[in-house]
This record gives sequence, structure tokens and C-alpha cells, in this order.
Amino acid sequence: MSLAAATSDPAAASQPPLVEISDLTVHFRTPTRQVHAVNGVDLSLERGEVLTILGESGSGKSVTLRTLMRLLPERRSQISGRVSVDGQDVLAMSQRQLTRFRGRTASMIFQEPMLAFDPVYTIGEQIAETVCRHEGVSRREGLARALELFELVRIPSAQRRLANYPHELSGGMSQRAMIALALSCRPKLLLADEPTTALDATVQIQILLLLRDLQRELGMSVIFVTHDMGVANEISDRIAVMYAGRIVESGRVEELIGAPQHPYTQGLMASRASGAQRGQRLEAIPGAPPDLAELPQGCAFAPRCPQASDECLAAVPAARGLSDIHWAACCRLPA
Amino acid sequence: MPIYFLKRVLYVIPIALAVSFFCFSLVHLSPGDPMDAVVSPDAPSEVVAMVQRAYGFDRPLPEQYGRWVLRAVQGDLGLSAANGRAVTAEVFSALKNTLLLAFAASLIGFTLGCVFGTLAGYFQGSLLDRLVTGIAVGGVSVPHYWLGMLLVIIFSVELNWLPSSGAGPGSSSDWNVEWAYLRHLILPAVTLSVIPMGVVTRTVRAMVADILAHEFVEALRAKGLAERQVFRHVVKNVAPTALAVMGLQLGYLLGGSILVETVFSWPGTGLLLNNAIFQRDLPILQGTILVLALFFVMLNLIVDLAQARLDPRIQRG
Amino acid sequence: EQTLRIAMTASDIPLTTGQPDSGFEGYRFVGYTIYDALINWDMSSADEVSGLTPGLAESWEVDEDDQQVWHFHLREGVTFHDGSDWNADAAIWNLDKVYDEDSPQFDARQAGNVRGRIPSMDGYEKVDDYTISFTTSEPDAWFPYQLTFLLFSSPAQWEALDGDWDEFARQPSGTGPFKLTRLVPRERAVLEPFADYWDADRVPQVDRVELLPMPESSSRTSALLSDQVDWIESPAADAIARMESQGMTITSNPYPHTWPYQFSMLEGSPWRDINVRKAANLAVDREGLETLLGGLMVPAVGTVNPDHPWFGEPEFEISYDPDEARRLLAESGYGPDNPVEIKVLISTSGSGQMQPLAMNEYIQQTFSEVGIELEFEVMDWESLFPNWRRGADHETSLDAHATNITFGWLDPFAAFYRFMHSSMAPPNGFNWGYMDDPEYDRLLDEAKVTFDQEAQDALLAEFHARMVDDAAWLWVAHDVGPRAMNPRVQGFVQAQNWFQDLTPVYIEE
Amino acid sequence: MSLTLDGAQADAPVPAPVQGYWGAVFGRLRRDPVALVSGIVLLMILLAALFAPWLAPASPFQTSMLNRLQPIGSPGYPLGSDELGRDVLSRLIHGARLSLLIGVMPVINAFVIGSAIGIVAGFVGGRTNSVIMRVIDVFYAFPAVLLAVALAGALGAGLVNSLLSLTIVFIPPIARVAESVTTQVRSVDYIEAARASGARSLTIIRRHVLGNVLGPIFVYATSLISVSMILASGLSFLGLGARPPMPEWGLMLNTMRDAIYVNPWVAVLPGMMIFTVSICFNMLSDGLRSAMDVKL
Amino acid sequence: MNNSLSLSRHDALDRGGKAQPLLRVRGLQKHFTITRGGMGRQAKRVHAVDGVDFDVYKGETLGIVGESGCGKSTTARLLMHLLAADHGEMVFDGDPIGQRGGISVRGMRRQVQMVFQNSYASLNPRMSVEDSIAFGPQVHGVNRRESRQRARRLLDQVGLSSRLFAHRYPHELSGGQRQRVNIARALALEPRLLILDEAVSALDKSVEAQVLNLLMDLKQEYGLTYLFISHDLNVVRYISDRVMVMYLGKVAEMGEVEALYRAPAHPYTRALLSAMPSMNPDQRTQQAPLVGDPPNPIDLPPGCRFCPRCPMVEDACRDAEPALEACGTAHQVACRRADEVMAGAVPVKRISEESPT
Ligand SMILES: Nc1ncnc2c1ncn2[C@@H]1O[C@H](COP(=O)(O)OP(=O)(O)OP(=O)(O)O)[C@@H](O)[C@H]1O
Ligand SMILES: Nc1ncnc2c1ncn2[C@@H]1O[C@H](COP(=O)(O)OP(=O)(O)OP(=O)(O)O)[C@@H](O)[C@H]1O
Ligand SMILES: [Mg+2]
Ligand SMILES: [Mg+2]
Repeated sequence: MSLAAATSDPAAASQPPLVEISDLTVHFRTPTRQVHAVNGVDLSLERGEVLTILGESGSGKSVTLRTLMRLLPERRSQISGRVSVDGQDVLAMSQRQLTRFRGRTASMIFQEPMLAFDPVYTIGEQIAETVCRHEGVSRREGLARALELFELVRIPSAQRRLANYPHELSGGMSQRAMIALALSCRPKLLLADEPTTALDATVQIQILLLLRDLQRELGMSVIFVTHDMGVANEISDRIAVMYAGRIVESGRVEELIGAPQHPYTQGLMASRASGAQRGQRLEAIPGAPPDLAELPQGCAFAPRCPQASDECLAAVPAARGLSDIHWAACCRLPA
Repeated sequence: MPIYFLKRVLYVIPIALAVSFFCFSLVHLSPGDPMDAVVSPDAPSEVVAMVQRAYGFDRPLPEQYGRWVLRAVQGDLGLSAANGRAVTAEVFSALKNTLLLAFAASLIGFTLGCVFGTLAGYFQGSLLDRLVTGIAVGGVSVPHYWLGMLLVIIFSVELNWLPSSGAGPGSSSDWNVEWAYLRHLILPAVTLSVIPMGVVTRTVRAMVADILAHEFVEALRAKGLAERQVFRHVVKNVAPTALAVMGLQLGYLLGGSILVETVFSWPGTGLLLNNAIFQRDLPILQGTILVLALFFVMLNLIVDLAQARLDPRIQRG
Repeated sequence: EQTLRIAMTASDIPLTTGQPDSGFEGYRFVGYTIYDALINWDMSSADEVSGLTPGLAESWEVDEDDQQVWHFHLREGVTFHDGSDWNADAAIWNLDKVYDEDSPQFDARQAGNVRGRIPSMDGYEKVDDYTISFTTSEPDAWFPYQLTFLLFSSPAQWEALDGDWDEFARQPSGTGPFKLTRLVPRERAVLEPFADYWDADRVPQVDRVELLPMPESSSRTSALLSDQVDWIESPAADAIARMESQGMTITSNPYPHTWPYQFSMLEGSPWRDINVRKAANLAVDREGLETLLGGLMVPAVGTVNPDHPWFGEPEFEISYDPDEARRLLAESGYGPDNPVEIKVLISTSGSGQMQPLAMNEYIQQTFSEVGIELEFEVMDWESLFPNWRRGADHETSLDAHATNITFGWLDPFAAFYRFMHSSMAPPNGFNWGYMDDPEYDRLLDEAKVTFDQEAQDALLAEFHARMVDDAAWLWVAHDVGPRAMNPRVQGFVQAQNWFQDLTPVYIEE
Repeated sequence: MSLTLDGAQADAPVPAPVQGYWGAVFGRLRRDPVALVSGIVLLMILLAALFAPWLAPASPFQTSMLNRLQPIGSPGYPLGSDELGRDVLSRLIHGARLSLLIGVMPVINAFVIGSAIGIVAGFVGGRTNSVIMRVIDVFYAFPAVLLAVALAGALGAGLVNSLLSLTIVFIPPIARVAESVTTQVRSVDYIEAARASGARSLTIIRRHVLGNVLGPIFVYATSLISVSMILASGLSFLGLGARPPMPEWGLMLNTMRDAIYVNPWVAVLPGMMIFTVSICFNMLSDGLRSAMDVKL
Repeated sequence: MNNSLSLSRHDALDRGGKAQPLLRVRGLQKHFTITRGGMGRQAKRVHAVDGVDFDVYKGETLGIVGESGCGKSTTARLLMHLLAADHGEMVFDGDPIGQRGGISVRGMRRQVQMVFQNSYASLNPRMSVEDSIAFGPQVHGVNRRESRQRARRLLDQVGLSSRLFAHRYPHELSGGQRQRVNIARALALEPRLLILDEAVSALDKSVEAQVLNLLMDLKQEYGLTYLFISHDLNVVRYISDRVMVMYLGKVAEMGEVEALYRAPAHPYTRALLSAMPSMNPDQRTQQAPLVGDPPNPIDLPPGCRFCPRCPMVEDACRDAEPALEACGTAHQVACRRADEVMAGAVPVKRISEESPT
């Protein structure tokens, strides 16, 4: 089955995908139990493509993203599968290679920008530091670059802001700064972990638009994580829906939002509150997500699924393609 | 910034006054007659009265306090009841020795504490961590006067390598950096260093572990920084708290060396205080406690100000 | 260069302005070294109890007509360390220093330290340049003993230092064989020989004496063993074996010191019964105690030793005789079921107290074997000592029946009078237990005005014998003033005295 | 979902209650080997103290001049004898009573008084809080050891005075912790919710504040016990605490100091005990802290 | 089937009939002083709630929306008298609250209850679920047994089997379950008005829908009145009858939900609505309706406080604060140019004003 994605840039289509993840599993050992955070994820990302991973809390979105940078605590996590970015095998990299890879080939934007900055260094220093690290330039040049970047992400009074400490910036401002930091070495892959969830609606849209513009301008590939359908719709070319550590459905935005196939995706769409259903009961998905330490046999969504049958409990359903790039992992669908 | 500084500095005044009141009333809590220290018990009563007049012990307490504070502000803490010497000079010459000891102990304790704490914090949960944590708990749990005795037994009594008492072959005013003097410093300084070692280790370990768990450390790694550079960030984050703890520890050493000084007959404030207590030498008792407490208050002030300078998050408005 | 380093038991350098504090140790190390009295102690012999010897006075006599007037003929040709002359003016200046509160040189500390030691002093005046006379408040044959405590400092030096006694303490000037060259409070005093000392026989042999305060006996011990000092006072008894095994010299000699229980004679005190008092004296195994102290004591069978002229011939022979003690107690109606219950004030430590806890517990043990139950009120020395003058009926005495304070007795006043004469009841003196015996008073009064030495000794012997027969106290031990020294220290003669002479000591290289 | 109210169901018997908070804490504590061992050692010492008269082979006061300073392992003196020939083992066992008492009591007292002060200050807040905390600040101007020694020295030596002075030493830190914990808890939503349900302050303190505040204060207080043990024995060591001939470890250490030339290893035993108790309390406290620290 | 009891209680308590607002708020104001000044400097004041008027009608759901820091929670806490208001009058069903002749605060709290955003922090971690719910009734004199029974009943009612959950502690529950417990706790006192401060914001979408359903059901069953605070415009639209939009401590606009969503009269409301991510892939948002972050309410600009971000600002706006005025039936707005806004004439502020790219 082909999981290749269409991109807006036909020239890129000939190149191999930038990111290829196959059969990724991540387990965490805690003192009392073992958490199966990611359970066999296959994913690829073309150059210049924006992919959104959509899923509820605890579905393994952040873990997948962190695995791409090998940021998980080495001692407590067990990773298997294959992860390659720009032709490099991430899981096999040495520490030295990793530090060169991180921030340069791939870089990351975090959910809480306030927490992602070192509170005792100025923003400018932190950006300059990255630049110096990867491009071997002087601190002065690093700061000059930081200024350019600040202007790029449209931070007003950029010069003054550079000298601010993280706690002196507002939420939207620090997220912009975070983006500037992530872009400082022109990465090929940008990972964004719910970068707008903590922001107000009016700020969120600004950041989304900014990211969209920058992605287009710089031709980056982006993996964007969110649990908000609307956000996913605004930003992405393609959406992958994640549930209990697996991708259950993936497809182009229009396809997925217009005609969701997996019962979970459908449930999510249906349970969205909006003016339309005023006064009616929402079609909520019953129950709660499974405990990742004790995953049910077969389809993890089966216990909550209104259409579940015995077949669903037997084995993890395989992906079934619906179009060239739209597929869902549900037994109910024709193979 | 200046406002914060000014406020913090001005806050020292009421504290200092309260401290002086406490010191003064402290000795008047005590049963017994302050005169006992001045005149030998076989002195006839007219002699006692005579000396009482000479020392001003016959005046009402508020007046004594007022005079005492007024003179204290001018640097005059009165005369020792036991030997008639000026308390200020006595206390400061002793304080000099205590400072020497405290600095030596801090040097040992803080260095070890920082190294141990950082290692343990970085390798949290490892065997090394458990070992270091064990040492640190031992450090804060050991009765240091006993450790001092133990060291004396081993290094002075049994091995006869190091002297067990005093500050050196000459008097402490001749002190200089010479082996003859340094060897006297070793045992007391090591003894005194275990508690700050333990405390600093524990603090630094907790801080390092805490900082490493922050998201920004992950972000630093995600930027591609090498572990060495990440470490620099950790240090800068840990530094304000670690410095504050060390400052306080230094203060505790000044006040807390009394037991160790007694064990090693180190001519510092602790020994002075101990003797003053047993001789019921109230002026010395008052004076020493006052000077130590004020020193501690100043140290706290410095630590606070330094912390405010180091940590951009502290309100400066 | 020969340096003699001495570890003292004091916690500080005693006062060096003239009249030292820190009790007799102060006189021992910074009193009779730097200064002289009119009459000095003769500390040259180890074999007999030290007597008096002319000091800054060459001779003295009581006035033939008035027994309350004494004439002293001062030694000529004596100079202070600063070179100024010793004469009657200097003497009177020194007397004003402690007696005349209006004189510019009056020093409350020195006055406090010495006035209590010269209770009979009533007046003084200059007769001529080298003669002064004293008036006593009553006829007192023991006055010369008292004058040994009055030391003379240099008026010229005091003037030179602008009348500052604090400064004088750092740069004192006396007439003694040593002069002080360095004083670091609480740490060290350095003495060097005074080459022009008037008694050529007592010019010091060593070049320097360093005095170091070390109140902890274990510190002193380890200082000696690690060669930080050459001489320590009162080594820890337990460490003596070890010191000896490392070749240290232990010197000791009995001296006028007594370790007693002073009884309360107040209503309700069991001691009012002579049988109990005698039984107590017979119940203590003094030899066992001697073993406990590593031999560093002499059993006491009276306030003074049996070979002392004041001992007399008591009939009651004090020894260890538990059977007799039990018999005496039974006679008074006490027995195993009805023990004598006695409470004693004791201290944890203190000057001259030897090893109070160990010794008292030992006594407690031997007492219980005959049926005397001891209960202790343990206080620190600093509380016990002031209580002495407050008496058995004072609240700080906690209803105790005895107090355990040791003392030195250089003269009859210190040995007997202050404890036994009824006029010395608190707060006048140390008659803690309110002893009131007309016969005691009579003998003591008479001795006090008997200026003939032998007649006086006879009276005192009679008194002492009576006291022993009365079992007026419980006598337990005499201290022997142990000292430990590095074998290099030579020439030291341990006098039977609280004070010792450092001048003949030398260091063998 | 059903909105019907099934009366029968509401009254139905309930399954065994899920273990409570403290149950969970002790469950975790039991799985912490270090804390477990420390707890057992402390328990043994406590039992030894309680049953000292039955456990001790000899009287702690029985002196014997002939058997002074016997080395460890001498016949009749398993841990040697002290400077008065008393059996060191018996004195150590009996000493546990006094040493534990003077070490633990001040912290208990201070816990009661300090928590009360701190909780009231924290809950009432505002000016009352500032006044109380400023007074507490004054005590913070003294390092603990200095304060303890100064107070004990001024009040005069003795057990009661040393207990008193240590209590005074520990009240300010406990009050401070109590205040800050209470201030934190006070602003948490569930207190607001309780107020919103119309409960009065005392009820809120009793039902909501105490349960959440006492735990952390308690843990902090347990960590002070080790300090208190060292200080209390230290005061005795200086001669400001227990008086001879009472068996107390600090005092024993003091009186046996002169024996270090004869019998060093007997002389250090009391210190060993102080150390053991102190380290056990510390480890237990650490264990307790991490057992309570688990994010719920 | 005995909830008629509650309903009848409500009827019994109903004073002024349907027409009288259940809650009437006038001139509500709360300024926080940040004590940083001292030494003669003017202490800074946070204008958290700055003169707010509104009514809550019986049986309706009033939604409050606004950006972070605009004073939503402060308003809720003022209503509960968890904070003392600086100014303002609150009348509950005709009775002034906390005044003589009115209803006591305690009495009001029996009829008004609140559900907090943080489902975990608002439950005492040391209390079992049952005890937490029973606490309120106990405070008001219901005995232990009865209050526990009531707690069980409520648990079942919010969809948690009392058999399984009564003895659990908060940490043993999921976020959705905890929020149900919070709702049960608030209902235990049988209130007439329930204030829901971001009660569903922290929940996952699938769980949020469950809780919203529950809230709708409960409202119907008990004839409750809701004050529903949220920043999620979709949710507010779904659940509310009327909406109040707040900006920096003031009411910007208030009205019937559909009318307001369809034709917002305040430029801020309009911006807020157009900032919602679109759900249509073909109509993605092209331009951010507002620039910059919401300012903090410390240093307020003179005049209309939306001026600095307003795309339609004119000089007059900076002179005086616009009052809340009617603009259609049951629709009020505080904007001088409301008519133009309603007509759809809202230019979008250029991003370039902020900084050059
Ligand atoms: N370091 C770790 N140790 C143990 N468990 C972990 C660790 N990191 C993540 N997990 C667990 O893995 C699961 C997936 O977590 P992840 O952070 O990927 O979720 P998510 O989809 O990002 O959710 P959210 O929307 O809340 O961010 C969760 O149950 C989480 O508890
Ligand atoms: N106790 C307080 N002291 C000082 N300022 C406060 C206090 N409580 C709230 N504020 C300030 O008042 C303003 C309004 O706060 P409020 O919590 O009501 O906002 P909100 O609309 O609920 O925001 P959010 O959506 O973030 O919950 C904010 O700027 C806040 O910082
Ligand atoms: Mg996540
Ligand atoms: Mg809020």
C-alpha cells in the first residue's frame, strides 16, 4: 500500500520522503508498570509538506514527535522500528551526530513556550547560542541573526525584545520567539507540538498564519501536533489521526474532514459542539481512552466503538486505503 | 532594582534592633547574678557592691539596655565581666579565627557538595547517585562534635599526624599560610565541613535533577546543544539557589562552630561563647551573640541581594 | 633558645595587672612570676610544707605596744621591670590601687580579686622611704599570710600608659623574676626572664615561658603527647599510664588542699548526730579511692596532714572501718531498713575539685554499704561556688545537708577560721553549715592573737584535734597537684604548695 | 446516560473502600528498602528505650572502680565500661530514653506550636500574617546552633531548659513552613469550593486545610528530628543539657572524652548511637517525603 | 424518580416569578492592588473587573466569553462572594445579597454554586468523592447519613456508579470523571444558579461532549440556570441562550446567541469570531483579524479600551469610554461604531503596522 503523499510542489515528488517512520513502537518503563505509548506507527512526510497529527490527550502524539529527535529519556524508554529523516537513521545516530542533526536538520516548537526557554538567559542569547553552535559564527553574528529572525516572525521592537528574559514576554510573543529559535538554522523539518493550544483564539490564528507563511517561504516540511480539528484544518496538507499510540486514519485534509472513515474520527467530528446542534444532544463518544499500560486486544477503539464486532477484538486492523493517500485502520472498511 | 535593594537593606534595621533586644533580654532571663563572674565568691559584700557600681549592674534594666545599645552602635560592647577586657576586641579577634575556620570548612564542604550534588543530579537513580546521596545524608546526620573526636582519635591519638587542638604553634594573631598553622586547621575544618557538604550536595542534587526535568532542557537538547553547553545552562539556573544555600551555610558555620571549636579548642567565637556561658560572663555572651547574629543578618542580606542580581526572575520593581 | 610551654587549666590568661584572677592558678603563673609580694612563699623545697620568706619586705614585726599595728621594712635596691624604683611610695600607691576608690589608680578588678583575701586590713601608711606600717581591724597573728596575696605593680609604667589598666595588662611591669613580653588574650602569654631580678638565686634558667590556657584535660593531654607543650597541669588521671608509657614525667606532691564534705548543722540535718558524722568518716574506703585516682591523692584524716604542726593528737582515728560505722549508726537507731538519708551538693568539675563525679559516686557506693544513702544535687562549678557563701539555708542549697567544695589552706584563717568560727556564718564567711561551737571560737580567737609561732601552732593543733574528734566534717582526700612533663623539662622542684617556682626549670636539649 | 435515580442502587452495599491517602503513603514507604530499614532500626532503639530496665544487662548507675574503662568485649562488659566502671551497654540502652526524649520532644512541641502559629497566620493572611512572620524573622537572624546554645546558656544548664531552648529553636522554621504550605493550600480551588458551599472558616480549616497541610509540615518536622538529636546531645556534650550521672549519649560522650587515650573505641560509642538515630530519622524522613511526593 | 422534590423546592423558592431576573448585577468592580509600589510610588492596580452590569434570567444559560485575563473568573468569584467586590450591587431573585433586608451570603450560596476549571485542584485530594460531595449539605446541617445518601444519588445521576466511585479519591479518577464529581458536588446543595467557570475547557473533545450533554440534561431535569464561562466560542454557542463578551474587565457586547454570532456589533466580537479556525479546508483564514496579544489590564488606555487593537478606531474613541447601549432587541454593545460593524464594514488591521517583514 502506498502511503506517499501529494505535495503542492510537483518537483519535490520525485525526491524520497523527508521523514520515514516505520513500525515505530515506544514503551516506557516506570517503577510500577510499562506504558505502551506508541504501538506501531508508520508515517512518511514529503518535502514541503505539512502533516498534522491529530489526537486526544495521551494518544502518543508528543512521544512520536520526540522520537523523531531522539529526545526521550534514553534509560527509561524502549524504542523499536525505523526512523529516518533526510536519509539519516535517527535511531542509530551517535551523540555527536545527534547534536548536529537537532536544531539543524530538524527543530522543534513546544507547547508552552514559556517553559521551553531557559528562564535565566535572555531570548537573544538563547537564539544566538543555537546559531553559534551550528554555524560556528561569533556571538555578535549570532545576535545579528537573532534580530533578523525576530523580524521574520514579526516581533515588534525586535531589538529591545532580544534583551528580554522569557518571563517578560507575553504568550504570543514568546511563541513567536520560539518559532524564531526553531528556524534559526533553516531546518528542513519543523516539529510543532501543540504550539497554539495555550494561546488565546486571536493569538492562535496569528501564529497559525505565521507558521503557514513561513513554511511556504522557507519550503520546510512540518509535522504539527494538535487535538483541535479546526487548527488542523487551518494548517495542514494532510492529517493523521492518532488513537492509543496508533494512527487510525490518515488522509488529505479535505478527504479526512469531508468524509472521515474511521469511527473514531467520525465520533470526534460529530461530538464537536457548534451552533448547528443547539439544543440537541451531542453525539459524544462514550467511555474514555484506554489505559496505555493495559491496551485491549485488537482495535484499541473497539470498546468505545458503536459499530464494533468480534472481528475488531481479534487483531489490530490493518490500514485500508480509500484513495491513494487516504486510509483508515478499521475492520469495517473494505480491504 | 534600587528600590528592591533599598527596601531589603532598610529591613535590616528593625531586625537588628529586635536582635539586640533579644540578646540583651536573653542574659537577663538567666538565673543567678551577673556579679558571680566578676568577683570571686569569697569577696565580702562591700567589694561586691563596689564592683557592681563599677560595672553598672546596679541600674534599672531599661537603662542598662539603652546604654548598651547606644554604646553598641558606637562599637563598644562593654567590658568582659570575667577579665575586664573590651568585649568588642575580644569578639572580633575571636571572630577572625572563626571566619578562618568557617571559610576553610566552606571551601571543602562547598566544593565537595557542588561536585557530588551535580554528579548525583545528573545521574539520578544510578549507583553513583545512591552512593553520593548516602554520603550526603551521613554528612547532615553526623554529630560533628563526635566526628571531631573520632578524627582526633585516629589522626592525633593513634597516628599522631595532626595536632588536636589550638590554632597553631604561635597565637592566632601570628597566623599565616604555613604548614605549622595549616596542620592545625585541617581537622577542625574537615569536621566542620561535613554538614555544609551534606546540605549543599542535597540541594544541588535536587536542584540539578529539578532543572533537568524542566522542559527547557529538552528544548536545549532539541536545539542541538552539546551536553557541555546544556550543563552551562543548568549551572546558571542552579547557581542562585545554590549560592543562597551556601551563603546560609556559611552563616550557620559561624554560629554553629561552637561545638567543633570546643572539641578542638579553636580560639574562635564558639569557644569564647562556651567559656562565657560557664563563667557567666554576660557582657561577652551578649556581645558575641549580637555580633554573630548581626553578621548572619548581613550575610543573609548579601545572599538575597546576590540572588536578586543573579536571577532575572526575582522582582526588581 | 629554651622555651618552656605550659598548658594551664584556666580557660583564659589570668589577669596580669597585678592581682590575678582565676584563683591560685592565676597567682601561680602570672602572679608570683611577674610580681612579688611583701612576703613571698618559699617554694624551694619539695620535702616540707612551704613557709613564708621575705619578699619585697626584708623584715617585719608587730608593734610592741599595739598588736594591731605592723611595721614592714622594704627591700632596697629593687627595681621594676621598667627600671623604676621600688620604695614606700610605690607600695602605698599599690595599696591605694585596691583600697582607695577615689585614687586615680583604683582598679575595681584588682580590688575585687584581693580585698577578700586580706580581711584584717584596716589601714596603711608610709613611715619613711623604705618603711610602711599597716593597721589591722583586730589583732591578727595571721596577717603576714594574707599579705602574700598583695602584689605590687609599677606606678611608673601605669603613668607611662596613661593610666589605662587594660593597656597595663598587656605591658605589665612588676618586680618578679619574669616579665611579660606578649599577651594574646585567651591564647597565650609569653614570659621572659628579668635579668635584674633582686634575688640572684631566682633568675630564670629558661629563655621563654609560654602559658597556654587549655581547660579541657583531654586537650592538654594530647597537646603534651603531640609535643605542642612541655608541661601540663592536672593531666587526666586516666591518661597518666599512657603518658608514662610515652616517657612523660609525672610529678606530684601533696599540698595544702582538702577534699571534704562540709556539713550542715541546721535543724533536721542528720549530721547533728556525732555518730552519723563519725560513721561517715569511717565508711569511706580512701585507699580504694586512691586506686581510682591512679594514686594521685593522699587520704585525708583531718583538714591538715598528720605530719603537719597543726594536726594535733586527735583520739578519733579516721580509717576505713565499716563495721564500726554500722555500729555507730545502729547506736543512733539507723540500720539497713532505716538508712541515713543525706543530700549533698556536688559539682561536675571545678578548680581543685579533682574528679568530683567519680569520687562522689565512689563515696556513695561505700556509704550505702554501711547504710548511708547519698543523694546528689549536681550543679556546675559556677553555681556551686557562689552557694558556698550563701549557706545551707539558702534556696540555692536545695535543702542539702552537705556541700562538697574543696579548698586550699595556706594559713589558719583559710584552713579553719573562715569555716569554723561562728562569726563566719553566711554571708560573712564560708561557715556554710552554721557551725557554732564556743570552744572552737575560743581556740581560734586565741590563736589569732598569739603572735608567737609555736604557741599559735599549739593552739591550732588543739583546735584541729578537737575538730577531728568531733568529726566536724567528712575528710576524704588531699590533692597532690599532678603535672605531666616532657622529660626534657628539668630542674623542677614541686613544692608542697599551690604555687610553684618556675625559675629553676631548664630544658635539656 | 441515565438520569433516573435508582434508590435500591444508592443504598446497595459498597465494595471495600479504596485505600486512603495515608494507606497509600505507607504502602509506598514499605516498598522503600532504605526507609524500611531505618524505620526498623529506630523501632528497635525505641523498644530498647522503653524496655531498658529489662533489656539492660546491668544497672546504668552501678559504678565499679576496679573495672573502669574496660575495653569492648570484656567479660561482663560487652561494650566495655566507662570512666566510673559503669556498663556502657546498659548506659547506652538507658541513654536511649533521655536522648530520644530530648531529641524528639522539642520537635513534637515545636510541631504543635509552630503548626498552630503557621496555619493560623497562613489562613488568616493579611496583616496578622505579616506581624507573626516578622517576629519569626527575628529568630531567623540566629543560626540554629547559636540560638540553642545561647538560650540554653542563658537559661542555665539542665534538661528542662535545653528542651525549652530547642523547642524555641524549632518553632520558627516549622511555623514558616506551615505558613507557606497553608498559604498555598488556602488559594487552591477546593478551599474556594468549600467556602462557596457556605462553610465557616473553622470547618474549612478542620476538614480541608489540616489534612492537606499537616502532611508536609509533618515531613518537614521529621527532618528536623535528626538536627534536634544532634543539637540536644550537643548541648549535653557542652554540659548544658542532661546532668551527670544520668545516662544520655551526648553527656556520655563528654564524660568519656578523657578516656580516648585509654579506650578510644568505647568513648565513641555514644556518638555512634546519636549518629545512627540521626541518620535513620533522616532516611525515614526522606523516604516519607518521596512517598508523599508522588503526584496523585 | 423523586426529583420532583428538587423542582418543587425551586418553585417554593421562586420569588418574583419568571420575569424577575434570577441574578441582577450592577456596576460590579474589582481592582487588585499589586503591592509593589510603596515608598511614595503609586501602587499598580489591575482593573480585573471594571463596572460590569448584566442580568441572568431564570432558566437561561448566559455564556461569558473573552480572552485570557479579561476578568471572567474574577466575575464568577465576585458573584460567589469568594472575593469582596470594590463596588457593585448584586441582587438574587429580588434580594440584595449580603445587605440588611436582603439575602445573606450563606443563604445565597445555598442557591448559587460553582464548578471550577481545574477539576483536580477543586477537589480535596484527601477526601473521598463521596465525602467531597456530602460536605456541602453537612455544612448546612444535613446529617452525615443523609448527606452521604444524597452524594451517592448525585453520583449516579452524573453518570458515575456510586458503587464504584463513592470511595475513590480524586487521583483515582480521570479528568472527565473528576469534572462530573465537581458538578455533583455543586448540585448537592440543590442550587438554582450554577456558575461554570471553564468547566469543560480542560477536557478532551470526546469527553467534553459527554460533559456538555450531562450539563444539558441536568439543566432540564432541575430547571437550573447556568452562567457558563468559556473561551471556546463553539461551545458557548452550543450551550448558551445569551452571550456576554468581555474585554479587559468590561462588557463589550451582550445579546441573544444566534443574533450575536450572526451579526456581531462590536469589532472585538467580530474579530474573536473570525479568529476561530475554520472547519472548511477550502475557506481557510487568510488574515488574522487582530494583531498582538490582549494587553494586560494594568495600564489601561484612555477612552475605549479596545482602541489600541481596534481596526475601526477613530479619534473620538480615545476620548470617552462608550457605554453599553441597546442595538436591537435584547442586544447591547459598547461601541460608538456598532452600526457600521453590524453592517459588516470592518477593515482588517494591517499586519505591516506591527513590523516590517
Ligand atoms: N517519559 C515518559 N515516561 C513514562 N510515560 C510517558 C513518558 N512520556 C510520555 N509518557 C506517556 O505516554 C503516553 C503518551 O504521551 P504523549 O505525551 O505522547 O501524549 P500526547 O498525545 O502528546 O498527549 P497531550 O495532548 O496531552 O500532549 C501518555 O500516557 C504519557 O503518560
Ligand atoms: N488575586 C489577584 N491579584 C491580582 N491580580 C489578579 C488576581 N486575580 C486575578 N487577577 C488579574 O485580574 C485579571 C482578570 O483575571 P481573571 O482570572 O478574572 O481572568 P479570566 O478572564 O478568568 O482569564 P482566564 O481565561 O485566563 O481564566 C487578570 O489580569 C489577572 O491577572
Ligand atoms: Mg503532548
Ligand atoms: Mg479564568
